[in-house]
Amino acid sequence: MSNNVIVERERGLGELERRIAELREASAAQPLDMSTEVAALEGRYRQLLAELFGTLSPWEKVHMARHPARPTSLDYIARFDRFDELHGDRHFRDDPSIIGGFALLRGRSVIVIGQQRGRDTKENLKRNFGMPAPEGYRKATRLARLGARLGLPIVTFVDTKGADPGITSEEHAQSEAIATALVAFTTAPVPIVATIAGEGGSGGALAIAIADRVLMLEHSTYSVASPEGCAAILWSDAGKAEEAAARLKLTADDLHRFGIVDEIVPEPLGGAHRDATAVVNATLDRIDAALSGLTALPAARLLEDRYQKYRRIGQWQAEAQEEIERVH
Amino acid sequence: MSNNVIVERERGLGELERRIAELREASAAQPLDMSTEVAALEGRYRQLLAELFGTLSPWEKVHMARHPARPTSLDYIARFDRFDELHGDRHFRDDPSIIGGFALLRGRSVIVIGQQRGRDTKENLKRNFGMPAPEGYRKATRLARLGARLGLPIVTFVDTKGADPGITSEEHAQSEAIATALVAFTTAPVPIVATIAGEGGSGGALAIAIADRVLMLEHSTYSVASPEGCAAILWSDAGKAEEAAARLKLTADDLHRFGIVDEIVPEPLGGAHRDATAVVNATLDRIDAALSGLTALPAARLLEDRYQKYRRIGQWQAEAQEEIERVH
Amino acid sequence: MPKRDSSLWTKCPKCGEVLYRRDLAANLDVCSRCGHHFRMHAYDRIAMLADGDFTEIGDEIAPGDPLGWTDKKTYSAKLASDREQSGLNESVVCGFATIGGFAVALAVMDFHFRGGTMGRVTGERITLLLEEARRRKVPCTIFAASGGARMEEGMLALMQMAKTTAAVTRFMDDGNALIVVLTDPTTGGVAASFAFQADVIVAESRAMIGFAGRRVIEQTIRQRLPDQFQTAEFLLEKGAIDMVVDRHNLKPTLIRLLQYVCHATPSFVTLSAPQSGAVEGLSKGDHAAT
Amino acid sequence: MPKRDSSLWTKCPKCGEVLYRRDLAANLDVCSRCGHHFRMHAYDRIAMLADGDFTEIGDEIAPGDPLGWTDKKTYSAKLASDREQSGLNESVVCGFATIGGFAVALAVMDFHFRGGTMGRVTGERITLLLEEARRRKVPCTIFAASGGARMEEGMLALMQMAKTTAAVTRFMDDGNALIVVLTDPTTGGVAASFAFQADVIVAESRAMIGFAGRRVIEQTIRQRLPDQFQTAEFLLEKGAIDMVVDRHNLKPTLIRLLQYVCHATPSFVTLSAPQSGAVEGLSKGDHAAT
Ligand SMILES: [Zn+2]
Ligand SMILES: [Zn+2]
Repeated sequence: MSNNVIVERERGLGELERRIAELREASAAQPLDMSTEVAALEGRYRQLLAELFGTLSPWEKVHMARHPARPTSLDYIARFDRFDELHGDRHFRDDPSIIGGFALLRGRSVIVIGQQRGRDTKENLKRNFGMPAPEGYRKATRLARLGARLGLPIVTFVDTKGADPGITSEEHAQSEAIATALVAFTTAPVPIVATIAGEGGSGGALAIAIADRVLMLEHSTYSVASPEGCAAILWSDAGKAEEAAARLKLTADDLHRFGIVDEIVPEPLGGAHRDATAVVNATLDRIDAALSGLTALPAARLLEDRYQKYRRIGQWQAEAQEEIERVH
Repeated sequence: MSNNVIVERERGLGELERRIAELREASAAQPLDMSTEVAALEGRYRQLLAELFGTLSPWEKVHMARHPARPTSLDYIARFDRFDELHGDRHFRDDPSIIGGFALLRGRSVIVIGQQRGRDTKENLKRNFGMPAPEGYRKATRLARLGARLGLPIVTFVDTKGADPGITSEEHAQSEAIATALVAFTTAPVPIVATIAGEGGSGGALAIAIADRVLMLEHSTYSVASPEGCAAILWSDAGKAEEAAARLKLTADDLHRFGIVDEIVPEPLGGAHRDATAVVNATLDRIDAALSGLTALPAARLLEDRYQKYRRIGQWQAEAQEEIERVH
Repeated sequence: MPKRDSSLWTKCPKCGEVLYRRDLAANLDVCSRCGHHFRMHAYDRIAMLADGDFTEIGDEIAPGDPLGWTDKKTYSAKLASDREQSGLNESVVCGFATIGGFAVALAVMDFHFRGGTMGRVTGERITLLLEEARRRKVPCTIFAASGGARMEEGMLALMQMAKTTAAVTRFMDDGNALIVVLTDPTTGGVAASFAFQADVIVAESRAMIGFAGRRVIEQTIRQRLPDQFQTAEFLLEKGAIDMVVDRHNLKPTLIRLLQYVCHATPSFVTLSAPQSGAVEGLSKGDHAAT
Repeated sequence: MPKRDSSLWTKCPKCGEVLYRRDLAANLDVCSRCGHHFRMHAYDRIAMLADGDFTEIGDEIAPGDPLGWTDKKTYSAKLASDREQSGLNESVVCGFATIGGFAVALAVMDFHFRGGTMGRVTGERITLLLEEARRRKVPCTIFAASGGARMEEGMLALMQMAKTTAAVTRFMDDGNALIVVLTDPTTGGVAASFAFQADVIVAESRAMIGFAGRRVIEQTIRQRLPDQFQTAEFLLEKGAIDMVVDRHNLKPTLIRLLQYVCHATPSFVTLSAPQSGAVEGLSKGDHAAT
């Protein structure tokens, strides 16, 4: 049994899919017309799909964002025209939980950086479940500075539970690594487009998500802390994660309303992994469109706009305050 | 027996010093006038001093530069008006073989950085015999950038056999650490004055010695490789170090002639440690004077002059070539 | 001044010594027996540091409830209770003062308000301070103390890392100096933003400093961490911070650092600051009287 | 072209295979049995890389004998003998070429001349190349191969680290790209200057790369180092370099990197470069024909 509620639901659907496929096959092989039965099953299937995934609660989105089949950063990067990975922090280690390098996107040279979780257990061990160590953030910083130096736009994909909370990471100054990455992304005089592709967990996510334009997949989450972490911190009870998920306002809609996310990329019913190619391509189209707009701006304007964008978030103004409160 | 030829010679002198002191004491305690004997011994002492140290061969200077009592970076820094040490590379470790921080020199705020060997065995173990690891160079880079950012002049003291040649240092990218330090010192838009205080060993010394003005103590050495290393590399025989020392042109005079050193700080007969206070103060006076001249220049001029200074060294020009060869 | 626990006696959490509150305050909230540094209240800290007046800014900005948060209590009720107990209306106090004669922008976080967590208003006040310090061309000193970003403000709290970073970079790009003092505890989103973006990072003795909290790490690795882990002294050894300073030496140290970054010549110091001699001779308790 | 050892056969130092020289050259000096990368001669390397013409600069500058060095032989005699055997008059060949249609400044070091050590002229040529590349606003690619700074030129050799660093920083500050390829071996003063100052650091498979030489480290620690230590693959794992590339993939990789740093749009590539398709389809031996 999976502990992912979405995967659990898909189990029954998979059974139905198999039955439809069998019936179709049987129908093709036999003279008997079974199209009515097939149609009925298909109708039932669509109905179930809508019931199961038509509306997702924040907690369900948390699980959707963590779905093992959800497109990862490398799945996006694979659909760039080309990618040449650059490795290492130049000091200590190459952290596989952050990947990055040069890429061509719709013919445009860019620096691409993404958090990378594993797509199976073995890869997850290698990639530390997508939780970067300081060396990963230092690699990201180095690559962001490379883009800044050479005038290449920066494209990032966020998909992490958070920064690695291990002993070595603390010993290697995780705080400093993230703080310095924030500076690198804040000051790079080139267009930056970030996409919250999966789970956007805390400062470890934000470290590569400061951008001129932030896209977010419809069922991704982006949160000040994981729901489990939030529940543990506030109520000393990680079991209350579902309640925390509901309170944290971690969905794309919430964050779009707060002005933290600029654009929501729709997903098919049942999540991005049900039509990964289409979702990935649509996302890349939107990244490309955003870059086209941003590259038209002079660097000074870009930096000023970026400053004001982050300056505004949570800024205290009577009107803004009222407006935010009106929402509730 | 010390393996330092200068220390060996001083042993006999020390004996003589003790005898003179005893005789003086005896003379004071007794009615007998022994001033003639004292004067004779003192004459002999001065004569010996001149014989032993009047002219030093390159090999003797190598040993003088390594003399355990020779003033170290901290001995210079102790005579600044004030020093507040700053620690660490912000990533991994605080390397005690490079020390640095804020200091006031003759009332001027500066960043000071120096290689620090131990003054006894215990301290030498802690300070890795003054051979910096990558973390040491990264600390130096960070401090040089701090000076650059805040507009504080940079004062450095060179005293190292060379960069640490250990496994961990290679694993932590010693080459990158030195290469990046070179960039930091080359580009800092503030006055830099470097002093070759003891042994200036190879790239590990140069890493903190790119400067607008380079001072060198009369009996310090500054070399492309240690004489032992040079002999081992060229002749697979470290025993030929003395010969290598003679060939390498590693003395202050040689380097002044080549334009690598701008100014030679004289030492008393027998070496800096025989009157450390005076030598240190004289050095600080010269550093102060150099800074006074350099701080008058606008940053662009400073950087252009620095560029041309290093651009010229070893530049191929018929005249320069001839001139250099005429020397021999 | 804030209304606070007014009992006469308090117990040192480290050594168990029962301390007379007035003595403790006179000793800068340091246990006279074991040297334990109590977590200071922001205004006590300011009194200890500032030469005289402190001009607060941003104090009129108070936190709302952007997420409409309720658990056992509403967020508004939690804020009200923290206000009551700490005398503060947010986790940071910002303003301008002189320290040793040097004009500085000063931000002091306070663990007694929501565990020093960073909410929208925390970030906003620090940003306003940095913007004003940039206009005035004065150095900025921030005393960090924080459990991280504040849960009850969700992503709006997390984004304060981005906002303060933006303000820090503009401030520093103009050549202004940022000195941060890490106090117990400094973790999470505060550690991973302005705290580790400073020119000089000082830590108060024995302060706990890290990105992940101790409990989180212990749960992850399923073993107990050594006591020394994540202390200021540990970080110094690991090269993460510039120096560890005992609270009694903090003001003199800060003044010396300000002298360096302000390029103060001795004449300037003699003319306008309370002199290096006075600074170095400063004895315990002197500050508390300020 | 240089006069060199003209025997028909050579033995692979790694696997012992006896190789026919012409086959070896056609295979880019890579052993067909074990994949051992022989140390290439500079002009062979250039022929492998350049689309066509290579315009050399700085070749008129030849090393003198600034220190008047003599040991078993005079330095001048050593230089003459190296000239004879390598066909080069210094350890680096510099010039301009196009690679995949991209105009680049190209410096290739050669271990066969004084062990690739950096003397005054080595530094001077690289500096001239960077200065001219900066004027032309073209990227620079340096193939490093070096035993470090050259003993026989003493401190004048060491100062080439400073000189080339100055040239690199000016070149890069203008936004020009520096791509360095580390080949076997890259150590000492070359590793610790321009080699590790590049935007992109590529290493050829199995190349030995380090600051200190293997022997020096073994003498210091008094134990044998593992074979893997200081190899390109080891450095990749340690995060020091960007990628390890087999010699046969080097030209296509370089072209791709040049496309990125030149912001080449597909139309540009189609118009003026020998197309990405051709590049990726490039087969072994194609280069040797250049
Ligand atoms: Zn106590
Ligand atoms: Zn072979």
